[in-house]
Amino acid sequence: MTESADSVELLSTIEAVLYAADQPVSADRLVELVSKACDGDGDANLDVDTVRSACLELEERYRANASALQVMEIARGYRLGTRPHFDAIIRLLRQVERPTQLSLPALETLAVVAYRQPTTIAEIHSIRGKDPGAALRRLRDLRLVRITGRRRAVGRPFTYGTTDRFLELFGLRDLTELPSEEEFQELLEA
Amino acid sequence: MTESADSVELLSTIEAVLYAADQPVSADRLVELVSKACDGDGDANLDVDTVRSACLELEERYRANASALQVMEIARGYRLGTRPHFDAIIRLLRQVERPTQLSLPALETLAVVAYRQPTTIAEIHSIRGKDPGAALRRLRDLRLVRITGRRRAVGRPFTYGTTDRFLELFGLRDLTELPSEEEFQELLEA
Amino acid sequence: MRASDRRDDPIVADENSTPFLVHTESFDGPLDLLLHLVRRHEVAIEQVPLAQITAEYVETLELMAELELEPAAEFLEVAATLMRFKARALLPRPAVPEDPELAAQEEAVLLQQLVEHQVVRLAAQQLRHRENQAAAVWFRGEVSPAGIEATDSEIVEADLFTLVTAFRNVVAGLEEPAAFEVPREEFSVAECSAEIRAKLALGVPVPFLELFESGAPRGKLIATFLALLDLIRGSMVRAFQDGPLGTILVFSTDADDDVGTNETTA
Repeated sequence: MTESADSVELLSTIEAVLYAADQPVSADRLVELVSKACDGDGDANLDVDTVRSACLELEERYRANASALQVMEIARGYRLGTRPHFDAIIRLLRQVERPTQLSLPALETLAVVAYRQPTTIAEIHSIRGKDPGAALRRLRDLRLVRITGRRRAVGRPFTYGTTDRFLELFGLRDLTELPSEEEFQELLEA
Repeated sequence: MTESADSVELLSTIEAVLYAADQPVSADRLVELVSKACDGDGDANLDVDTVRSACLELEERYRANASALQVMEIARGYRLGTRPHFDAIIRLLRQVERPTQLSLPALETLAVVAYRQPTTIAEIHSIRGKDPGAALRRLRDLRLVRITGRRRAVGRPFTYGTTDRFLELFGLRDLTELPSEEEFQELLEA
Repeated sequence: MRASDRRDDPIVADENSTPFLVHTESFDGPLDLLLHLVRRHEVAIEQVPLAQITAEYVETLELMAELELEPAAEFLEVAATLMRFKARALLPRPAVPEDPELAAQEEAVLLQQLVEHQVVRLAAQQLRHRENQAAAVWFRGEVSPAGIEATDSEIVEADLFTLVTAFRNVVAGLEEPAAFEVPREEFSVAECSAEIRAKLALGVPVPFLELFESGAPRGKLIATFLALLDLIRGSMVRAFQDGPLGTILVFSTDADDDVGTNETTA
């Protein structure tokens, strides 16, 4: 392999790592990873300086291409990110992204809330047979479920119900349009 | 702004969106986002075709640079990902083993659903020669298969189809990318 | 099925001495078994020697019952259908006169099912290929890849019946009565499971036959086989076959090394 082909390969290998990483990656770690991955063939004596200049070169390439991406040095490591110029459109994107699909436990918890509302955590727990805490939190984050009040009972527990967004998301005009509980159950079990 | 500067800007704007998105973004949505973000200045009459060719051009640029990134068409949208070549080093970085594959029976059941959708349990049963209940449950847990409706037949059985996650997991743009059943028949007769 | 009245078989899974059952629902169905038998004859589906296939089919079911693999009801239905075909073929005039058209139809339906099943298997292979390709692609900040392990396309995953048939050859070599006797000694499936995992721990694929200690009592062999099936069912171990009649290789999914992958780490 020619040196330039090697150096192109090093650049894209670093690019792959920075793209896939979810935190800054130090130059040391990059050396370690690339050496391990090449394992024998390729540059055995890869050093920190080579990696550092490769990161700079990658950033140079992005800049030359007017790419939206940039290599940043943060917290003693390298990180891939978008240039500030594109903040606005990314914020727009976040607003319109469709909600991620609900997991089965969340969906089942939602079913219980939909049919039993207003209902309490204890009730959901006893119907589902497990702590609905995590699922409920997620449903509240997604604004599908909300606190509707308090039960007049020992401990005055919160009661939960579904939101308008729930109706919208499931294409229902109102709660009377929910399929019968048996149908829903079947839907979940089928 | 010159036209070429405009087109470079479009490319990197799309790049920013695809980088930031955590799911495939359709051409329609890209048009909507870019139009909204530019709002007044820039190309008011951006159309789907322009966006599509910009995505191709972006992929072209990545390829020309021997970048680790690629623009893929998945689940009726565009998505940024790494090239398979870099799988090994990313695994090293992430310290993950290769995930387990779907079991063969689950995969076969998935194939039946993919080709026959919308299909019912009874149909799958008769094609597979065995009760698909367990496999279907697993496929639904994995959100690869979902209930799509009901058949107008005795007992009004539920019908099943594949999800977008199915397309994503198998890197398919849409269902037409699956080889046709005729092709398989030919293969068998050959 | 016989399996149900053999609950006190001394093959044990744990200290509680509960019988060890491998649930076949996560394995294959009767059409897989038929296809497996057809392929062994290396003929087109339409030219299947029905009488022979029927005998082999029933034999395999018996073997499964002996192994407590509890073949599902569907297996017995297909067996009954096959027996009817066979009876028809043997008797020029059936004792109970039946509509010949109906009989031919029934046979055509089964053959059609088999052909269709073959198509499904091809489609599944195609999906597997896709799955492998897609698994090597990473998205930003992804914790673990969406997909799946890469395996060489030349190698096919061994199905339940390939394993059962291979196992039959293991016990056929024993100079003991042909029937599967209930062994006197107690063999723990859990122990056999640990032994298999130890053999596979190096990450090197091990030929199926080498998992079975030569000269071991039948009960030990059966327990080893059941342990292997359970490991496969739990996705801890995978078995591959080099072509339809090729060697079966077993390897651990924990180990990094993979059968037949020639991927170079760039």
